[in-house]
Amino acid sequence: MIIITDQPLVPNTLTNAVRDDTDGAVITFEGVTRNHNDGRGVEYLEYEAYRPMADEKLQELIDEIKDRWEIDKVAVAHRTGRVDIGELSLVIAVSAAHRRPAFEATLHFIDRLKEVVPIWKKEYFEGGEVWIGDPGSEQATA
Amino acid sequence: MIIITDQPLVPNTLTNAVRDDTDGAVITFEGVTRNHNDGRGVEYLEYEAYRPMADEKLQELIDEIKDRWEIDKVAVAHRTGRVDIGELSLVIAVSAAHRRPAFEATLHFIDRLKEVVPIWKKEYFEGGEVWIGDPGSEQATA
Amino acid sequence: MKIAIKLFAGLRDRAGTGDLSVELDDGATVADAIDEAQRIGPRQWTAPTSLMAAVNNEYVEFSGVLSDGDELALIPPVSGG
Amino acid sequence: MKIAIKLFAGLRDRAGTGDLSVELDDGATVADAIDEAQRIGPRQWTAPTSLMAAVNNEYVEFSGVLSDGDELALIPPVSGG
Repeated sequence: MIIITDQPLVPNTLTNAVRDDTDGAVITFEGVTRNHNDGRGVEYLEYEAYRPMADEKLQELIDEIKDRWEIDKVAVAHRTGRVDIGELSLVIAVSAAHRRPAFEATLHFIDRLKEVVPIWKKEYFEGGEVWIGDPGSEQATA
Repeated sequence: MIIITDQPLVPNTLTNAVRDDTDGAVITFEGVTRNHNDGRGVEYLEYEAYRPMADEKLQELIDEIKDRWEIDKVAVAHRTGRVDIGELSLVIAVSAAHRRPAFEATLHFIDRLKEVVPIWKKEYFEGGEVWIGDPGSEQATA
Repeated sequence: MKIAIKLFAGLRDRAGTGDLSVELDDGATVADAIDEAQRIGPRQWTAPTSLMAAVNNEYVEFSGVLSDGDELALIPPVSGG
Repeated sequence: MKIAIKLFAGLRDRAGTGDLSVELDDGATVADAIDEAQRIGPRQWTAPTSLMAAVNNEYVEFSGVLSDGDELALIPPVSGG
Protein backbone atom coordinates (compact mmCIF):
# COMPACT_ATOMS: atom_id res chain seq x y z
CA MET A 1 0.00 0.00 0.00
CA ILE A 2 1.41 3.34 -1.11
CA ILE A 3 -0.57 6.51 -0.52
CA ILE A 4 0.40 10.05 -1.47
CA THR A 5 -2.41 12.41 -0.57
CA ASP A 6 -3.21 15.96 0.44
CA GLN A 7 -5.69 14.64 3.01
CA PRO A 8 -4.89 13.90 6.69
CA LEU A 9 -3.17 10.53 7.16
CA VAL A 10 -4.88 7.78 9.16
CA PRO A 11 -2.23 5.52 10.73
CA ASN A 12 -4.66 2.71 11.58
CA THR A 13 -5.36 2.21 7.90
CA LEU A 14 -1.71 1.36 7.33
CA THR A 15 -1.19 -0.64 10.50
CA ASN A 16 -4.23 -2.78 9.75
CA ALA A 17 -3.07 -3.28 6.17
CA VAL A 18 0.16 -5.00 7.28
CA ARG A 19 -1.27 -7.27 9.99
CA ASP A 20 -1.04 -10.99 9.38
CA ASP A 21 -1.42 -14.00 11.66
CA THR A 22 2.16 -15.00 10.85
CA ASP A 23 3.55 -11.76 12.30
CA GLY A 24 4.63 -11.23 15.88
CA ALA A 25 5.78 -7.63 15.45
CA VAL A 26 4.12 -4.59 13.92
CA ILE A 27 5.79 -1.16 13.88
CA THR A 28 3.99 2.02 12.97
CA PHE A 29 6.14 5.09 12.52
CA GLU A 30 4.68 8.58 12.29
CA GLY A 31 6.57 11.60 11.08
CA VAL A 32 4.95 14.65 12.63
CA THR A 33 5.29 18.39 12.07
CA ARG A 34 6.97 19.65 15.23
CA ASN A 35 6.85 23.19 16.49
CA HIS A 36 10.58 23.86 16.32
CA ASN A 37 13.54 23.23 14.03
CA ASP A 38 17.12 24.48 14.09
CA GLY A 39 16.37 26.48 17.20
CA ARG A 40 13.48 28.49 15.83
CA GLY A 41 9.71 28.21 15.97
CA VAL A 42 7.99 26.46 13.07
CA GLU A 43 4.51 27.58 12.00
CA TYR A 44 3.70 24.83 9.51
CA LEU A 45 5.22 22.77 6.70
CA GLU A 46 4.28 22.36 3.09
CA TYR A 47 5.18 19.24 1.10
CA GLU A 48 5.44 18.86 -2.64
CA ALA A 49 5.79 15.52 -4.45
CA TYR A 50 6.84 14.71 -8.00
CA ARG A 51 4.41 12.05 -9.05
CA PRO A 52 4.37 9.37 -10.31
CA MET A 53 8.13 9.17 -9.67
CA ALA A 54 7.60 9.47 -5.90
CA ASP A 55 5.20 6.49 -5.97
CA GLU A 56 7.69 4.45 -8.00
CA LYS A 57 10.58 5.25 -5.67
CA LEU A 58 8.51 4.34 -2.61
CA GLN A 59 7.72 1.01 -4.25
CA GLU A 60 11.43 0.47 -4.94
CA LEU A 61 12.22 1.15 -1.28
CA ILE A 62 9.57 -1.34 -0.19
CA ASP A 63 11.16 -3.92 -2.49
CA GLU A 64 14.61 -2.98 -1.17
CA ILE A 65 13.80 -3.57 2.50
CA LYS A 66 11.82 -6.74 1.70
CA ASP A 67 14.87 -8.11 -0.10
CA ARG A 68 17.21 -7.22 2.72
CA TRP A 69 15.28 -8.04 5.89
CA GLU A 70 12.96 -10.82 7.01
CA ILE A 71 9.85 -8.71 7.05
CA ASP A 72 6.34 -9.39 5.84
CA LYS A 73 4.27 -6.40 4.70
CA VAL A 74 4.97 -2.68 4.30
CA ALA A 75 2.54 0.20 3.93
CA VAL A 76 3.52 3.83 3.51
CA ALA A 77 1.66 7.13 3.23
CA HIS A 78 3.03 10.62 2.64
CA ARG A 79 1.04 13.78 2.82
CA THR A 80 1.40 16.73 0.46
CA GLY A 81 0.37 20.34 0.84
CA ARG A 82 0.17 22.16 4.13
CA VAL A 83 0.80 20.07 7.27
CA ASP A 84 0.18 21.88 10.54
CA ILE A 85 1.97 21.34 13.88
CA GLY A 86 1.07 17.94 15.32
CA GLU A 87 -0.23 16.63 12.00
CA LEU A 88 1.33 13.65 10.27
CA SER A 89 3.43 14.01 7.13
CA LEU A 90 4.55 10.37 6.93
CA VAL A 91 3.27 7.03 8.19
CA ILE A 92 5.05 3.72 7.69
CA ALA A 93 3.78 0.38 8.96
CA VAL A 94 5.92 -2.76 8.81
CA SER A 95 5.07 -6.27 9.98
CA ALA A 96 7.44 -9.19 10.58
CA ALA A 97 7.63 -12.47 12.43
CA HIS A 98 10.29 -10.95 14.73
CA ARG A 99 10.86 -7.43 15.96
CA ARG A 100 14.52 -6.72 15.15
CA PRO A 101 14.31 -6.88 11.34
CA ALA A 102 11.12 -4.82 11.51
CA PHE A 103 12.94 -2.05 13.41
CA GLU A 104 16.01 -2.08 11.18
CA ALA A 105 13.98 -2.14 7.97
CA THR A 106 11.67 0.69 9.06
CA LEU A 107 14.54 2.96 10.04
CA HIS A 108 16.39 2.19 6.81
CA PHE A 109 13.25 2.93 4.81
CA ILE A 110 12.97 6.41 6.29
CA ASP A 111 16.69 7.11 5.81
CA ARG A 112 16.43 6.13 2.16
CA LEU A 113 13.19 8.03 1.65
CA LYS A 114 15.03 11.19 2.64
CA GLU A 115 17.70 10.43 0.03
CA VAL A 116 15.86 9.33 -3.10
CA VAL A 117 12.12 9.99 -3.03
CA PRO A 118 11.29 13.23 -4.86
CA ILE A 119 9.33 14.94 -2.12
CA TRP A 120 10.22 18.36 -0.79
CA LYS A 121 9.43 20.12 2.44
CA LYS A 122 9.09 23.86 2.82
CA GLU A 123 9.30 25.18 6.34
CA TYR A 124 7.33 28.28 7.28
CA PHE A 125 9.04 29.58 10.38
CA GLU A 126 8.62 32.76 12.35
CA GLY A 127 9.48 35.47 9.88
CA GLY A 128 10.40 33.44 6.84
CA GLU A 129 10.30 30.32 4.74
CA VAL A 130 12.87 27.88 3.38
CA TRP A 131 12.99 24.68 1.36
CA ILE A 132 14.69 22.20 3.71
CA GLY A 133 18.07 21.05 2.36
CA ASP A 134 18.30 24.13 0.12
CA PRO A 135 19.44 26.97 2.38
CA GLY A 136 19.82 29.35 -0.56
CA SER A 137 16.03 29.27 -0.93
CA GLU A 138 15.45 31.01 2.41
CA GLN A 139 13.50 34.25 2.26
CA ALA A 140 11.73 36.52 4.67
CA THR A 141 7.97 36.30 4.78
CA ALA A 142 6.54 38.55 2.08
CA MET B 1 1.58 5.57 31.22
CA ILE B 2 1.94 1.95 32.29
CA ILE B 3 -0.94 -0.47 31.80
CA ILE B 4 -1.06 -4.14 32.75
CA THR B 5 -4.50 -5.52 31.98
CA ASP B 6 -6.39 -8.66 31.03
CA GLN B 7 -8.45 -6.63 28.56
CA PRO B 8 -7.62 -6.13 24.85
CA LEU B 9 -4.99 -3.46 24.28
CA VAL B 10 -5.85 -0.32 22.34
CA PRO B 11 -2.71 1.05 20.65
CA ASN B 12 -4.21 4.45 19.86
CA THR B 13 -4.56 5.13 23.56
CA LEU B 14 -0.80 4.82 23.98
CA THR B 15 0.16 6.59 20.77
CA ASN B 16 -2.04 9.54 21.62
CA ALA B 17 -0.62 9.63 25.16
CA VAL B 18 2.93 10.30 23.90
CA ARG B 19 2.13 12.91 21.24
CA ASP B 20 3.51 16.38 21.82
CA ASP B 21 3.95 19.38 19.55
CA THR B 22 7.69 19.24 20.20
CA ASP B 23 7.98 15.73 18.72
CA GLY B 24 8.70 14.94 15.08
CA ALA B 25 8.72 11.15 15.48
CA VAL B 26 6.28 8.75 17.11
CA ILE B 27 6.82 4.99 17.10
CA THR B 28 4.18 2.50 18.10
CA PHE B 29 5.32 -1.09 18.49
CA GLU B 30 2.87 -3.96 18.81
CA GLY B 31 3.80 -7.44 19.96
CA VAL B 32 1.26 -9.84 18.50
CA THR B 33 0.47 -13.51 19.08
CA ARG B 34 1.55 -15.18 15.86
CA ASN B 35 0.30 -18.51 14.63
CA HIS B 36 3.66 -20.30 14.66
CA ASN B 37 6.77 -20.62 16.81
CA ASP B 38 9.78 -22.89 16.61
CA GLY B 39 8.31 -24.57 13.54
CA ARG B 40 5.02 -25.60 15.08
CA GLY B 41 1.51 -24.20 15.09
CA VAL B 42 0.53 -22.00 18.04
CA GLU B 43 -3.08 -22.02 19.27
CA TYR B 44 -2.90 -19.17 21.76
CA LEU B 45 -0.71 -17.68 24.48
CA GLU B 46 -1.31 -17.02 28.12
CA TYR B 47 0.55 -14.34 30.06
CA GLU B 48 1.09 -14.07 33.78
CA ALA B 49 2.51 -11.01 35.55
CA TYR B 50 3.91 -10.57 39.05
CA ARG B 51 2.46 -7.30 40.19
CA PRO B 52 3.30 -4.74 41.41
CA MET B 53 6.90 -5.71 40.62
CA ALA B 54 6.14 -5.81 36.88
CA ASP B 55 4.77 -2.24 37.03
CA GLU B 56 7.85 -1.08 38.94
CA LYS B 57 10.26 -2.69 36.50
CA LEU B 58 8.44 -1.19 33.52
CA GLN B 59 8.78 2.22 35.16
CA GLU B 60 12.51 1.59 35.68
CA LEU B 61 12.89 0.73 32.00
CA ILE B 62 11.09 3.91 31.00
CA ASP B 63 13.49 5.87 33.22
CA GLU B 64 16.42 3.92 31.75
CA ILE B 65 15.67 4.77 28.12
CA LYS B 66 14.79 8.37 28.95
CA ASP B 67 18.19 8.72 30.63
CA ARG B 68 20.02 7.18 27.72
CA TRP B 69 18.31 8.58 24.64
CA GLU B 70 16.90 11.95 23.59
CA ILE B 71 13.28 10.89 23.70
CA ASP B 72 10.21 12.60 25.06
CA LYS B 73 7.38 10.37 26.32
CA VAL B 74 6.93 6.62 26.69
CA ALA B 75 3.75 4.60 27.19
CA VAL B 76 3.60 0.85 27.59
CA ALA B 77 0.83 -1.71 27.98
CA HIS B 78 1.10 -5.46 28.54
CA ARG B 79 -1.78 -7.86 28.47
CA THR B 80 -2.23 -10.79 30.83
CA GLY B 81 -4.33 -13.93 30.52
CA ARG B 82 -5.23 -15.57 27.25
CA VAL B 83 -4.12 -13.76 24.08
CA ASP B 84 -5.39 -15.26 20.84
CA ILE B 85 -3.66 -15.29 17.45
CA GLY B 86 -3.55 -11.77 16.00
CA GLU B 87 -4.25 -10.14 19.36
CA LEU B 88 -1.78 -7.79 21.02
CA SER B 89 0.24 -8.78 24.07
CA LEU B 90 2.43 -5.67 24.18
CA VAL B 91 2.17 -2.10 22.96
CA ILE B 92 4.90 0.52 23.35
CA ALA B 93 4.66 4.09 22.11
CA VAL B 94 7.66 6.43 22.14
CA SER B 95 7.88 10.02 20.98
CA ALA B 96 10.98 12.09 20.26
CA ALA B 97 12.09 15.17 18.40
CA HIS B 98 14.05 12.94 16.00
CA ARG B 99 13.48 9.41 14.76
CA ARG B 100 16.77 7.62 15.44
CA PRO B 101 16.78 7.80 19.25
CA ALA B 102 13.11 6.81 19.21
CA PHE B 103 13.92 3.64 17.26
CA GLU B 104 16.94 2.72 19.36
CA ALA B 105 15.17 3.36 22.65
CA THR B 106 12.06 1.39 21.69
CA LEU B 107 14.06 -1.65 20.60
CA HIS B 108 16.19 -1.50 23.73
CA PHE B 109 13.08 -1.25 25.88
CA ILE B 110 11.68 -4.47 24.44
CA ASP B 111 15.00 -6.28 24.76
CA ARG B 112 15.22 -5.29 28.43
CA LEU B 113 11.57 -6.10 29.09
CA LYS B 114 12.32 -9.67 28.04
CA GLU B 115 15.20 -9.79 30.54
CA VAL B 116 13.93 -8.19 33.71
CA VAL B 117 10.16 -7.67 33.81
CA PRO B 118 8.46 -10.50 35.73
CA ILE B 119 5.96 -11.51 33.06
CA TRP B 120 5.72 -15.05 31.73
CA LYS B 121 4.28 -16.46 28.54
CA LYS B 122 2.82 -19.92 28.21
CA GLU B 123 2.44 -21.22 24.69
CA TYR B 124 -0.41 -23.55 23.86
CA PHE B 125 0.70 -25.29 20.70
CA GLU B 126 -0.75 -28.21 18.77
CA GLY B 127 -0.67 -31.05 21.23
CA GLY B 128 0.97 -29.44 24.21
CA GLU B 129 1.91 -26.44 26.30
CA VAL B 130 5.16 -24.90 27.53
CA TRP B 131 6.33 -21.88 29.51
CA ILE B 132 8.61 -20.04 27.09
CA GLY B 133 12.21 -20.00 28.29
CA ASP B 134 11.59 -23.00 30.54
CA PRO B 135 11.72 -26.05 28.24
CA GLY B 136 11.48 -28.43 31.18
CA SER B 137 7.91 -27.21 31.70
CA GLU B 138 6.69 -28.67 28.41
CA GLN B 139 3.86 -31.14 28.67
CA ALA B 140 1.37 -32.77 26.35
CA THR B 141 -2.16 -31.40 26.41
CA ALA B 142 -4.11 -33.13 29.15
CA MET C 1 11.27 -15.23 61.26
CA LYS C 2 8.51 -15.73 58.71
CA ILE C 3 9.07 -15.31 54.95
CA ALA C 4 6.30 -15.38 52.34
CA ILE C 5 7.43 -17.02 49.11
CA LYS C 6 5.73 -16.60 45.76
CA LEU C 7 6.34 -18.99 42.88
CA PHE C 8 5.49 -18.26 39.24
CA ALA C 9 4.91 -19.88 35.87
CA GLY C 10 6.63 -23.25 35.38
CA LEU C 11 8.01 -23.11 38.90
CA ARG C 12 4.55 -22.85 40.40
CA ASP C 13 3.39 -25.73 38.24
CA ARG C 14 6.26 -27.90 39.47
CA ALA C 15 5.86 -26.98 43.13
CA GLY C 16 2.11 -27.38 43.02
CA THR C 17 1.53 -24.01 44.68
CA GLY C 18 2.14 -20.33 44.06
CA ASP C 19 2.39 -19.39 47.73
CA LEU C 20 4.49 -20.83 50.52
CA SER C 21 5.35 -19.56 53.95
CA VAL C 22 8.60 -20.64 55.60
CA GLU C 23 9.99 -20.22 59.11
CA LEU C 24 13.70 -19.38 59.16
CA ASP C 25 16.31 -18.45 61.75
CA ASP C 26 17.45 -14.85 61.91
CA GLY C 27 20.26 -14.20 59.40
CA ALA C 28 18.89 -16.69 56.88
CA THR C 29 19.59 -15.96 53.21
CA VAL C 30 17.56 -16.20 50.04
CA ALA C 31 19.33 -19.51 49.35
CA ASP C 32 18.21 -20.82 52.76
CA ALA C 33 14.64 -19.84 52.03
CA ILE C 34 14.73 -21.63 48.66
CA ASP C 35 16.10 -24.78 50.30
CA GLU C 36 13.36 -24.71 52.91
CA ALA C 37 10.68 -24.06 50.29
CA GLN C 38 11.83 -27.10 48.32
CA ARG C 39 11.67 -29.20 51.50
CA ILE C 40 8.11 -28.27 52.46
CA GLY C 41 6.47 -27.77 49.04
CA PRO C 42 3.44 -29.95 48.30
CA ARG C 43 5.45 -31.51 45.45
CA GLN C 44 9.13 -32.19 45.08
CA TRP C 45 10.72 -29.57 42.89
CA THR C 46 14.19 -28.38 41.96
CA ALA C 47 15.20 -24.78 41.50
CA PRO C 48 16.44 -24.31 37.91
CA THR C 49 19.92 -22.83 37.52
CA SER C 50 18.43 -19.81 35.74
CA LEU C 51 16.21 -18.95 38.72
CA MET C 52 16.18 -15.33 39.86
CA ALA C 53 14.90 -14.00 43.17
CA ALA C 54 13.31 -10.72 44.20
CA VAL C 55 12.60 -9.34 47.65
CA ASN C 56 10.00 -6.63 47.96
CA ASN C 57 10.02 -6.14 44.17
CA GLU C 58 13.80 -5.80 43.76
CA TYR C 59 16.11 -8.46 42.34
CA VAL C 60 18.51 -9.84 44.98
CA GLU C 61 21.50 -12.18 45.12
CA PHE C 62 20.93 -15.64 46.62
CA SER C 63 23.41 -14.64 49.34
CA GLY C 64 21.16 -11.75 50.40
CA VAL C 65 19.99 -11.83 54.01
CA LEU C 66 16.24 -11.82 54.62
CA SER C 67 14.21 -9.89 57.18
CA ASP C 68 11.09 -10.93 58.98
CA GLY C 69 8.01 -10.27 56.86
CA ASP C 70 9.86 -10.14 53.52
CA GLU C 71 8.07 -11.30 50.38
CA LEU C 72 10.46 -13.45 48.37
CA ALA C 73 9.53 -14.01 44.73
CA LEU C 74 11.10 -16.92 42.87
CA ILE C 75 11.33 -15.90 39.25
CA PRO C 76 11.96 -18.43 36.49
CA PRO C 77 13.16 -17.04 33.12
CA VAL C 78 10.83 -14.19 32.16
CA SER C 79 9.28 -14.15 28.69
CA GLY C 80 7.01 -11.15 28.36
CA GLY C 81 6.48 -9.16 25.20
CA MET D 1 14.40 17.04 -30.48
CA LYS D 2 12.01 18.33 -27.85
CA ILE D 3 12.56 17.75 -24.12
CA ALA D 4 10.05 18.64 -21.39
CA ILE D 5 11.77 19.84 -18.23
CA LYS D 6 10.14 19.94 -14.81
CA LEU D 7 11.57 22.00 -11.95
CA PHE D 8 10.71 21.55 -8.30
CA ALA D 9 10.78 23.24 -4.91
CA GLY D 10 13.47 25.90 -4.50
CA LEU D 11 14.61 25.38 -8.07
CA ARG D 12 11.17 26.19 -9.43
CA ASP D 13 11.03 29.28 -7.25
CA ARG D 14 14.39 30.47 -8.60
CA ALA D 15 13.58 29.75 -12.24
CA GLY D 16 10.14 31.28 -11.97
CA THR D 17 8.48 28.26 -13.58
CA GLY D 18 7.96 24.56 -12.99
CA ASP D 19 7.77 23.62 -16.66
CA LEU D 20 10.09 24.38 -19.52
CA SER D 21 10.39 22.93 -22.98
CA VAL D 22 13.75 22.96 -24.76
CA GLU D 23 14.81 22.16 -28.32
CA LEU D 24 18.10 20.22 -28.53
CA ASP D 25 20.18 18.53 -31.21
CA ASP D 26 20.15 14.76 -31.38
CA GLY D 27 22.73 13.30 -29.01
CA ALA D 28 22.27 16.06 -26.44
CA THR D 29 22.84 15.12 -22.81
CA VAL D 30 21.11 15.96 -19.56
CA ALA D 31 23.82 18.57 -18.95
CA ASP D 32 23.05 20.18 -22.31
CA ALA D 33 19.37 20.34 -21.42
CA ILE D 34 20.13 21.98 -18.08
CA ASP D 35 22.35 24.58 -19.80
CA GLU D 36 19.61 25.36 -22.29
CA ALA D 37 16.97 25.54 -19.54
CA GLN D 38 19.08 28.06 -17.64
CA ARG D 39 19.44 30.13 -20.81
CA ILE D 40 15.74 30.34 -21.62
CA GLY D 41 14.17 30.33 -18.12
CA PRO D 42 11.98 33.34 -17.30
CA ARG D 43 14.48 34.19 -14.56
CA GLN D 44 18.21 33.69 -14.32
CA TRP D 45 19.00 30.70 -12.16
CA THR D 46 21.98 28.50 -11.37
CA ALA D 47 21.83 24.75 -10.94
CA PRO D 48 23.02 23.90 -7.41
CA THR D 49 25.90 21.43 -7.17
CA SER D 50 23.62 18.98 -5.34
CA LEU D 51 21.12 18.89 -8.22
CA MET D 52 19.94 15.46 -9.35
CA ALA D 53 18.18 14.64 -12.59
CA ALA D 54 15.62 12.00 -13.54
CA VAL D 55 14.39 10.96 -16.95
CA ASN D 56 11.08 9.16 -17.15
CA ASN D 57 11.11 8.67 -13.35
CA GLU D 58 14.61 7.18 -13.08
CA TYR D 59 17.68 9.00 -11.79
CA VAL D 60 20.26 9.58 -14.53
CA GLU D 61 23.81 10.91 -14.80
CA PHE D 62 24.28 14.37 -16.27
CA SER D 63 26.21 12.67 -19.08
CA GLY D 64 23.16 10.60 -20.04
CA VAL D 65 21.92 11.07 -23.60
CA LEU D 66 18.34 12.22 -24.05
CA SER D 67 15.72 11.01 -26.53
CA ASP D 68 12.99 12.99 -28.21
CA GLY D 69 9.94 13.26 -25.96
CA ASP D 70 11.80 12.59 -22.69
CA GLU D 71 10.57 14.22 -19.52
CA LEU D 72 13.58 15.50 -17.60
CA ALA D 73 13.00 16.31 -13.92
CA LEU D 74 15.48 18.58 -12.14
CA ILE D 75 15.53 17.52 -8.53
CA PRO D 76 17.01 19.70 -5.80
CA PRO D 77 17.86 18.00 -2.46
CA VAL D 78 14.82 15.98 -1.42
CA SER D 79 13.48 16.39 2.10
CA GLY D 80 10.41 14.22 2.53
CA GLY D 81 9.43 12.44 5.71
